[in-house]
Amino acid sequence: MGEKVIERFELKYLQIVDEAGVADPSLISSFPDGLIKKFFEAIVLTRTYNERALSLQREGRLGTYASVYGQEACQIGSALALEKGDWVFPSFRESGVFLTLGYPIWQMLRYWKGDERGMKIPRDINIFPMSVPVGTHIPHAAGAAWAMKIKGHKNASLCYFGDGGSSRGDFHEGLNIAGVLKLPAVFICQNNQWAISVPRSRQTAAKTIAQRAWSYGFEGVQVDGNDVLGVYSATKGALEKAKKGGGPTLIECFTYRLDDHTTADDASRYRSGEEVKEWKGKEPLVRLKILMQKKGLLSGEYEKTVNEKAKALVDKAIEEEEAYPPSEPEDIILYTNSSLTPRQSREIKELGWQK
Amino acid sequence: MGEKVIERFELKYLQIVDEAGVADPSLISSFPDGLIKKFFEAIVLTRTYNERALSLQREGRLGTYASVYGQEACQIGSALALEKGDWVFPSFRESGVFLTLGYPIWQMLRYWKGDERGMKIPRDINIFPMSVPVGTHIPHAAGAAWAMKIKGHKNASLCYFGDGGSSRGDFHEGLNIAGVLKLPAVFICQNNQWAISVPRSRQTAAKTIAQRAWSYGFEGVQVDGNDVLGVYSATKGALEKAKKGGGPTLIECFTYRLDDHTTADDASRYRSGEEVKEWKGKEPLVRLKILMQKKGLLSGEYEKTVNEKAKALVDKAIEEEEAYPPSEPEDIILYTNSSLTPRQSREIKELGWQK
Amino acid sequence: MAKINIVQAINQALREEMERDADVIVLGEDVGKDGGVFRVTEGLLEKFGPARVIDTPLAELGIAGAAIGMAAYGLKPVVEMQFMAFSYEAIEQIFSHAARLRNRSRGRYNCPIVVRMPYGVGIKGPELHMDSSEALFCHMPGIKVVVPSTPYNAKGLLTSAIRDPDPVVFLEPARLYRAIKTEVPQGEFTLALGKADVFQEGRDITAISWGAMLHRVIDASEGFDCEIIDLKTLKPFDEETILNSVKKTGRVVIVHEATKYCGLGAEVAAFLAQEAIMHLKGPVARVAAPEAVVPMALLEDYYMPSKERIRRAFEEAMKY
Amino acid sequence: MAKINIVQAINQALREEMERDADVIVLGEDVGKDGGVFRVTEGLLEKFGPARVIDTPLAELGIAGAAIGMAAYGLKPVVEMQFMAFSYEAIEQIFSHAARLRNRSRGRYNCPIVVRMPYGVGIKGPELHMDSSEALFCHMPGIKVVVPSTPYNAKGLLTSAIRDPDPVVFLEPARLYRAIKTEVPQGEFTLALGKADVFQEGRDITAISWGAMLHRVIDASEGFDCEIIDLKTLKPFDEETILNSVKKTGRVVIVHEATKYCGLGAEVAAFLAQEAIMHLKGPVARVAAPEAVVPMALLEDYYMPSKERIRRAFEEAMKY
Ligand SMILES: Cc1ncc(C[n+]2csc(CCOP(=O)(O)OP(=O)(O)O)c2C)c(N)n1
Ligand SMILES: Cc1ncc(C[n+]2csc(CCOP(=O)(O)OP(=O)(O)O)c2C)c(N)n1
Ligand SMILES: [Mg+2]
Ligand SMILES: [Mg+2]
Repeated sequence: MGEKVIERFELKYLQIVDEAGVADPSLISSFPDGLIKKFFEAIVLTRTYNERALSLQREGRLGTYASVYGQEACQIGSALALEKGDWVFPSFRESGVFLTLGYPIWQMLRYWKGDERGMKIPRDINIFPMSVPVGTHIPHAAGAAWAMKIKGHKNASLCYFGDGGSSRGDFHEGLNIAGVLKLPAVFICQNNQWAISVPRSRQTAAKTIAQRAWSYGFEGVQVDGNDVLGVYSATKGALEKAKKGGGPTLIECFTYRLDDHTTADDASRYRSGEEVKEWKGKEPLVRLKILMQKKGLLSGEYEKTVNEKAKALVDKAIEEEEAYPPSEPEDIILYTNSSLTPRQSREIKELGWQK
Repeated sequence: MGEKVIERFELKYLQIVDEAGVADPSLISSFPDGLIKKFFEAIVLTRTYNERALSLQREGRLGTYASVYGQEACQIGSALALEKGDWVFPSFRESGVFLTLGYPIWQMLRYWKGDERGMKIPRDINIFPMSVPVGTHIPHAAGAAWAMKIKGHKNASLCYFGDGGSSRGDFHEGLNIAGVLKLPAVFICQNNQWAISVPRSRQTAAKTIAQRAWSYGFEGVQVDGNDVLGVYSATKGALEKAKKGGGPTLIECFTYRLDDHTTADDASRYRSGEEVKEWKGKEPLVRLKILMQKKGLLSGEYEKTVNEKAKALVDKAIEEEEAYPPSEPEDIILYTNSSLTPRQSREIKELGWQK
Repeated sequence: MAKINIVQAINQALREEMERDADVIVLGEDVGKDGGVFRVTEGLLEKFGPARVIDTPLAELGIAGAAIGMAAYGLKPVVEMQFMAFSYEAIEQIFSHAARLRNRSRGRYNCPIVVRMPYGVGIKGPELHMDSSEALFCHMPGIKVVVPSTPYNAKGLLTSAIRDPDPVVFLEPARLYRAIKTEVPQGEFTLALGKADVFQEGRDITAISWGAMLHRVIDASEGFDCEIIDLKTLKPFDEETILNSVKKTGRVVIVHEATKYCGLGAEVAAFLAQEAIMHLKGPVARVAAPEAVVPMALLEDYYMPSKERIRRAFEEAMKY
Repeated sequence: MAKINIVQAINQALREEMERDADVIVLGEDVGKDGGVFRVTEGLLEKFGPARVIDTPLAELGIAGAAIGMAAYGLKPVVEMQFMAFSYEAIEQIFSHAARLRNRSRGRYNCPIVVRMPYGVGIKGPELHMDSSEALFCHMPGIKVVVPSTPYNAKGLLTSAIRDPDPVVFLEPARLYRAIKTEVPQGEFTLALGKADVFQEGRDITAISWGAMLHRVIDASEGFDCEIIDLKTLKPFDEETILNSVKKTGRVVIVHEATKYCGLGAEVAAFLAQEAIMHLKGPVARVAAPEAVVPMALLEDYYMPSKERIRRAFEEAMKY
């Protein structure tokens, strides 16, 4: 009788390299130099791509585009923790993930130009088309993980969404199902503090998003989302646990969207320049470079090569993209189902679209 | 750097009177005898009504009916904590709430017979029509609470749903919005261990449903749902807090559905007689009677009067219900909107339904 | 051949497809131990085990969404929504994802899910247990919609739906579940999606319906020389069969349980108004529910198109 | 009178209704500080404060559901869904609750909410930013559906929608938001729901459309003696105006952005096939999107009914 405590929870926060580039000595030790260089190269590639995409958009050569600037560590740290056979379920801001998985850059550009063929995923990459309706892809990740479990495949699914996405029913139903079935799924919330103009504080009164994991009976952790090592480590651990049958994990990457929401947005309408400036000081590349310098991993020569290689890759992709032949109008109808209905065939004829 | 704990939570459980009728001495002291008798009388009325409804259903005089047996304490304890001006959002199993608010019994029976007029809520009772789609009414409770806040009314809304309902997107979005806006809303989850044939353990991997409150930045508590005093106390406190601007509370009433899901269900297909028997030993009336006996509140005379009064009320309601004239077919169309569309008027004529 | 009802026919189709293809799984609320609230999945858990017959949390959008992920990964999930109205939370998953996955990925992924649900008036159910909103799904490019009217076509159509490489919404007329028994072959057989049945040939009137209404139409047709078409696949419907019949009769009566406004009857009528106008002798009649939501049990019988209303429509048609 | 565009007209209607009635509130994603992604609610937060102009979490069913509770309690919430396709999660709330609350409570509660949303193709938007699914809402008894085609009727119709005691889905043709400026009176005025406009009288063809397509129809009508009807209210549509016109012309072309199958054009055509068959000289034509989901930007122009397609339909009609 009376009142008693029946459950206790603790939420942990993980950071391996801080804003000043100082690393936790015990946690950094397991990171081989090669991996750190991989982080660096992927961030450079992502930034290079992102900047070019933004300028292409300004020139009218792409449609509305969602910049990834500031969130590279969340995406690259987690994507590099994936293994072959794992599946990825991205939202619309995961350029860093696509690039890290080796997704053809020209296809990414093509997608943002407004071409469905940009999301005709190459056979050797297990990623879903980007999800435009926020949060709706979360149950898909649970479903794929469920299928892996049923089929006995020792893989996991990895799902990306934002702080805004965590308010949707899909988040709740998807994570809850994953918890009940103990599915091999890892959920990564990139809490970039904003959902267009709505600040995190207005998205939920919960102090963190990570703590929601306990609603579903599994573990959650908040990670410094601008610390690529921290993100890698948390994701790697979560994926391993998932594949061993330990069930899902929710990882909140605490980060910041340094650019406008998309190129159609003007963030100066709703947030202060000081806030952005403050977060620029915490961005993921600077601290990684300091760390690499200290470790002697960042020669001028190396940096130059990495930059040039990234630039060359993106340049080549832009050329490929622009040389790509346009779709046929018929394609609007052709991929609806495995075969055309009589009405669709008639429509193709009536519209004069048959090839 | 490194790993650190950034958030800690504790979940409390409240029980004032245990299964053996033993009360926590400090917590019981605030309960006047009159209130305890009110609990008793409401439970008796609810049981009397419920038994009659079940037998009417067996006789073919009602449609499918959802029994409240076993959950009376959750409903009565909470409903008695309401004040005038508070609003209630019930699911389909809240007969105990309706009765406690003085809802016309003949209308309740009428509803279960299949007559919309059963949910033509009397003007002096602020309850919504029962929600048949599970969990979908949760955001309505948030909305009403929001309106109270906007209008500066010092009231609260009280929402009932089941363990099954807590898995729905509506739960998540409704509670999250209530948290963000700090709305005067109290959410009562009657965790009766089953959602038709699906056991609580399969509904979520979380140990409790109450702990979900932290996902939304407010407080949650688990209460012994078969202890009417505990439920009353938790609800009263939560309502007071809400009205003072303290925001929402999630109360999980830990209880048990002693009957089949509805009269259309056969629970023996999926759960054991032993489990039911065990929970019968914890049901709310027995322990209350022991408590009352100890307190000298339960004379044979009094008990008889209460039983007879309940029976008389229900008898009278059955008569009223049966004497009630049938609806006109026109009513099918008439209440769709505030006025009829031309097509609806034509349809009423074509169907020969005009009065 | 054994005579079985629709519940048994669907159960048989599920069972045989699950035996045939290990990728076929069944998921939904109460589909496991309880065998579904209509007992459609009875015995499947015992036979195929809890990995393939799965009781889910009460979360319709989650169930549909998870099924999409499963399907893309390589399973063939058959989802049960307990009643049609409870599928509405899942409409976004069905419309924005299941229906579009193949198109959005230009064929890299497809989504072979079947979403089964009982629907329709006539079971004295509680509120929201008797909706007939087939038109909502019919308006979604990429979604096929199927409704059986007999045990035989319940089995054949469901088998086809499960084998279909794309998403199919499979609507089961709850009123018919146990109302009719017919002979149904044991063992697998399929009925092509997109094909209607001419249930009965006739010269004067083409009566078009599906599901439970087919049987009302049959009842009402006595004394009329009525060609009775059972649509079976609502999307895409069998234009050829309808057109051939209307060319012959010149008179059309469409009967459905749903409301008229943007119901499937509207599409059938509009199709005829475009393609067969020169063959029509008189108005295309729709006998349907009035513009109102399904009433509760006591008024339910008034809502459903009655034999008398259908006969009146036939009589009216014969005036032209 | 000032010339303003549709964005400004809607903003004015909101502003004036909020001034007039303290119970009118605005809620949705980014409607506050940002003034809405199309700037439709610009300046309202500054003027009416954060209690009445509310940025919500990203939760469409929660927003719609909360609005229902607010409305029943006595407010008049105007909800913004950022784009039509994002309202799909809220369909259950709209269909199972908003549409039915009055009926289920036999008039005790009503649900005066307005759900505003931009819709339609033609803005080179990302995926799922250009759906035209008006027919889904039109199929729900209890829901009114309104689409303005000009700044003037945007203001008048929205004012009426806000004052309507029942739920209204208010669809805003995103393509037109800033495309046309017309004179719109300052100060409140209403335009009756359920009434169509005869935009232009004519004798040969009745062309029926709404929203952005109206302007395509006007363009295409050159050289035809075309009676152009702007439907304005899609549910319930103005049967009388349509019927009178068709009785005169005998030829009908319906133009919409949505796909045909169970689209609103089907209902209009079916209505005519029932009520006006004897006046029809030829087929009822529907010019609409092909049976496919809205393509992304590069193919978008092919999807939308073009001036040429509409003209072809007019020419075809004139053959009868
Ligand atoms: C269901 C849905 N509602 C609204 C939108 C419009 N919208 C696009 S992105 C966005 C904010 C998303 O915020 P968050 O989830 O935090 O992701 P972020 O943009 O910060 O990466 C909104 C409201 C949408 N795409 N989908
Ligand atoms: C959205 C929805 N899905 C399914 C159903 C069918 N159904 C009715 S009650 C029920 C179980 C509800 O369980 P719970 O929420 O725990 O409430 P309880 O019945 O235990 O009171 C189900 C699945 C429904 N009414 N609504
Ligand atoms: Mg964000
Ligand atoms: Mg329960």
